[in-house]
Amino acid sequence: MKRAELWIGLVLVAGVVALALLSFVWTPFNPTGVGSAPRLAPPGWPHVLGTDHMGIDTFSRILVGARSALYVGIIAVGIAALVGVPLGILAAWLPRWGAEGMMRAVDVAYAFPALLLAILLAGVFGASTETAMLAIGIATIPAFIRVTRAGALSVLASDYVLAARASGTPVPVIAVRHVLPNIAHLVGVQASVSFAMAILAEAALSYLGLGTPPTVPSWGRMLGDAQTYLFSHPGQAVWPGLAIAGAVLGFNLVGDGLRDFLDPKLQEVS
Amino acid sequence: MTALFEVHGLTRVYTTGRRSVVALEDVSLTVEPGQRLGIVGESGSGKSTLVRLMAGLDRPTSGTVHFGGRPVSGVPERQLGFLRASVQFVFQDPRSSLNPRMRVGDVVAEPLRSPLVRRELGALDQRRRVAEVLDAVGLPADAASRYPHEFSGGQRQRIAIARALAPSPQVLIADEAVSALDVSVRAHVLNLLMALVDDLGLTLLFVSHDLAVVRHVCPDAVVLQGGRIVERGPTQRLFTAPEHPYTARLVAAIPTFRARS
Amino acid sequence: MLARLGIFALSLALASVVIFVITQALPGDVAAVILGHGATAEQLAAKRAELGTDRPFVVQYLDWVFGMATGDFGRSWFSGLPVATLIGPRAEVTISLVVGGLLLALLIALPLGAVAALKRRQWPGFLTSTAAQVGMAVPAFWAGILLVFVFGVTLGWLPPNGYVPIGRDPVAWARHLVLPVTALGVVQAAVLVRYVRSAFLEVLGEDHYRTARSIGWTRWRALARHGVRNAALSLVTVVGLQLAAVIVGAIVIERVFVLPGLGSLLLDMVSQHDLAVVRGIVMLLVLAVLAINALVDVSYVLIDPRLRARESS
Amino acid sequence: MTSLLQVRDLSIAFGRKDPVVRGLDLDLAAGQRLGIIGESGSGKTVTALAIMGLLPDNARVTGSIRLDGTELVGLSDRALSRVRGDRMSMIFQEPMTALDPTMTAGRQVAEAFRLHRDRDAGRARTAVLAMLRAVGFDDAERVADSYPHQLSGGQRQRVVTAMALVNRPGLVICDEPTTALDVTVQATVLRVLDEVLEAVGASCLFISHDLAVVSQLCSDVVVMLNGRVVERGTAEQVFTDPRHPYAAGLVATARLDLLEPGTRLPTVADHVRVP
Repeated sequence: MKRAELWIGLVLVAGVVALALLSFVWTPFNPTGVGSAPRLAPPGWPHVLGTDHMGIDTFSRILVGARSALYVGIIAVGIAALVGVPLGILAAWLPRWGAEGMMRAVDVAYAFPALLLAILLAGVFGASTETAMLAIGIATIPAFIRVTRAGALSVLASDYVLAARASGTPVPVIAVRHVLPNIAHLVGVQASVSFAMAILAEAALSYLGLGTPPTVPSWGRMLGDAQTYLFSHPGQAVWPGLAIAGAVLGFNLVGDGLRDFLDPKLQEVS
Repeated sequence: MTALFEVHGLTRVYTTGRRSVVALEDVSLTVEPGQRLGIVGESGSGKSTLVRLMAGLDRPTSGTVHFGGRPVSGVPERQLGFLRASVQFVFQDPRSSLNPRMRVGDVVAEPLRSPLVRRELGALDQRRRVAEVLDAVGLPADAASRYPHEFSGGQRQRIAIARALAPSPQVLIADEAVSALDVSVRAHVLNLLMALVDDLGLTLLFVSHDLAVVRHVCPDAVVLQGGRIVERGPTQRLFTAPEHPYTARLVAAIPTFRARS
Repeated sequence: MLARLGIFALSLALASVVIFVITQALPGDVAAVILGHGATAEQLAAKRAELGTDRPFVVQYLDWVFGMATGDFGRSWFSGLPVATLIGPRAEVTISLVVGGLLLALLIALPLGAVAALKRRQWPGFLTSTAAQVGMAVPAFWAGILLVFVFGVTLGWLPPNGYVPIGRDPVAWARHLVLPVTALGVVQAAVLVRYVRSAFLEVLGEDHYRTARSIGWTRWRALARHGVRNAALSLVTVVGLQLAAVIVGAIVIERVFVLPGLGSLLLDMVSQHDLAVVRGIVMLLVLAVLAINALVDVSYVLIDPRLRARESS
Repeated sequence: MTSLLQVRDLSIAFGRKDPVVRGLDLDLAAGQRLGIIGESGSGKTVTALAIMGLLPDNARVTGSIRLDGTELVGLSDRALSRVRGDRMSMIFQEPMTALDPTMTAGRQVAEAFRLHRDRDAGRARTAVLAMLRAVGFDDAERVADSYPHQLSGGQRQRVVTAMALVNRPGLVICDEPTTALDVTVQATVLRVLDEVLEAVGASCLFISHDLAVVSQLCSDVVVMLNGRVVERGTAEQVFTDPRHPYAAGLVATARLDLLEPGTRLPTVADHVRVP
């Protein structure tokens, strides 16, 4: 069952990545600007998924939307991991009072979920993809600190680290040789789950008009536009939602599959 | 001949929040080169704390440790090269003593790559040394390229012993080294340990809760209770004529064979 | 117990500093933000005096914090109205949404999570896990839009948007909240089901669950008598952590269903860059989360006797 | 002599993996104590869990287990749970986690009593206190009102023993009950177990890897290797004149007391090629 989850997840993620890469090279119609096609056309030929209220081909916008979703995800998770993992290892190494202080700060950070921080920053710097990425990235740092610290603590408590210390192996070498390889799978799982959450947050932000600007196609904004025409042309509200759900499901399944596939200690519970 | 280890008034108190636990209290002992000393005690008696303080892996609350006449406690890590090269450990749990993500060859060679140890030993062919010690513990040379999860509990303890022998130490500290092994495997590992200690003239500190095993492996022993040494002497005498009531209770508690009707 | 209060106060202070710095220091000269770039030096100086931004930063911060302690959340930069009066009536909307969403999520997640754990290898287990995976992937606002289309537009059973205060007409209040609470609750339920499942799985693996089975309890009775209380420990933490996500979900849902709550006010104020109101709302939301988490910590002590001993000693 | 417990051709396998226990036969008369000796992976714990019906649901159990004439294999969980704690009970290896940390010790022992004997709280309390005294607690009231984290490992194991015996079951299965305890505490718990089993007249399946511990409590013994019984007999005969090479090897390595200190230890391999 777990192996199937990983495969379905990888297929979905590969699909989203493929769409994003394709959009750099080719899209059936011009994804931005005012379309020449009829407005709000139903799915059919040549507009496979129909057109939006400005006559722009929906499928083309979905393609480019994949690109901005992945772009935000990569940068946000990148920020969170690059800051969170080292801090997590540091928190594991610090003496009790040091770690206690840090983890209290992490608890406070949990009260600022990605979306709230993004809304706050949008208020100060104005809505843009960059503020969204920065906010989502910063808000995800605590999750990485928590996961890394827990993993690092169990590694540091192991006998092989004690043996390394008994041979005088320096601390940084222990961190690189023993801690990192043994928590890599935990960070990998957290990265894919955080990627899914980043896509959701970006979609919500764009829907609220606080994420990617109107000039850049984004799934969330497409849903926002589709809602205004929900009464007359409901079809437009389906495709972007499916795209978001598909991408998020993909990354979550990869995360779950990784967690069980790479972590041999997870035996079957009686 | 000066003693190898000199321990005076060693005390270690662990404090968490308002509560503090006395793990070790005013322990003094000496270990002669080549001696095989048993350190016996039940859980919480302080035996592991003692050997970790002696190996400079933990800081004592008070008291001193000297190795080969040189101070160990309170000395900064970078000056402990002399200790790191000559004192090596074998731990209890075969599942946790080897890094699962490292090949066995790298695991065994790790002590040789420590800058402190390298300064003491000077240049040496690490690959050859690894092959030598793997052979000494009865493992095939190709074991070096495999990962720990491919080996049984007993084989993993042999790898841990090989790692300890790699920098050709003077002292081997076995901290409950056979307690987690099945009875049939335990005999093999004990025989290996005893043979190596004899052939290489090592000093052995054998920590265990199992008095019967200590009696077999160590001519002398100290008995620890609640962080204090309550008795010391030839292990045989501890069995036949224990002076301290706790030792007597320990010996009497060992289950003996009894034919029930 | 005192230590917990101290930690709560400290966390609150830390959060307030972060919020104040973001909304007061980062924008630079607040007066310029309000008056726009056409303003003359005199007008700017007058506005700064009026807002007190000519005083040292720390004094402004303390003024804001002590003001809040007495219920004065400061004044809107543009309308000059006290933030408190803006927030007051809208709090009811957001509270109804958040509490409703969380309750619905728990109502769905607790039983389903237990089933997913106990019937792990049979079809109910697979079905629940798969449904939870899909449920987590659906953005709450998309669920909202689809619900509006199906129940609001096509079937017309429920009002597609709008809000009626509970005081005026409880039935209409309820009818208006059904769709938004469902949209928020179902998605959160999907997240919670997985935590509930792993919490119960953990309990099923505990030795004392097996002891309960060995003295004669069936699987369900053993879980009910010994599982629930131990699982509650980890579940209570999860609810604390998820609360922030539910509140943020509510902000988005308010926009989907055009509910006049703190969320939509926050979004309007953000687009107008009225950061005085924004920080008031955000502070309130963060206060709610930290307060609930503090209560979670306290409830830990009530559930787990081991902690009770440490607290009193 | 009708046997209390009759196990015939018991085989147990998990999922698609090959069986962990193959064609096992066991007989236990009323009041008799049978030691099951084996190392990790021999199938001894799985056998015990099969008898109690506590195996995970991906376990495939074939063969017959009859307790007092009732066939347990294939019985529904509801029907089996009426037998558990009443006619057979079990003591597990790890005392530190065997009790529910959020409930007092007394209440957990009372649960077993009220489930099968008498719902009345007052009478349950009396029975619990009597049982706690029987397992060696002079301060039974204090122990009954304590939470598990306030008790030591040895005390917790005696509370679990009280739970297992309060309903005076016909069969008590002990799975390495003293392995996790210090040797001085083990001696007390074994003595208490011996006395209480005697008092209740219960028969006992005592599982352990430690031959000496088994010899303290059991009159008869079987040795298991890779899911099969390879040696069977009275404790006296198996420990002094084992026939099967593996059993002989186990006995040789266990009798450290017969050896000259410092000499090479006999190993199981000396007696047999362990497959």
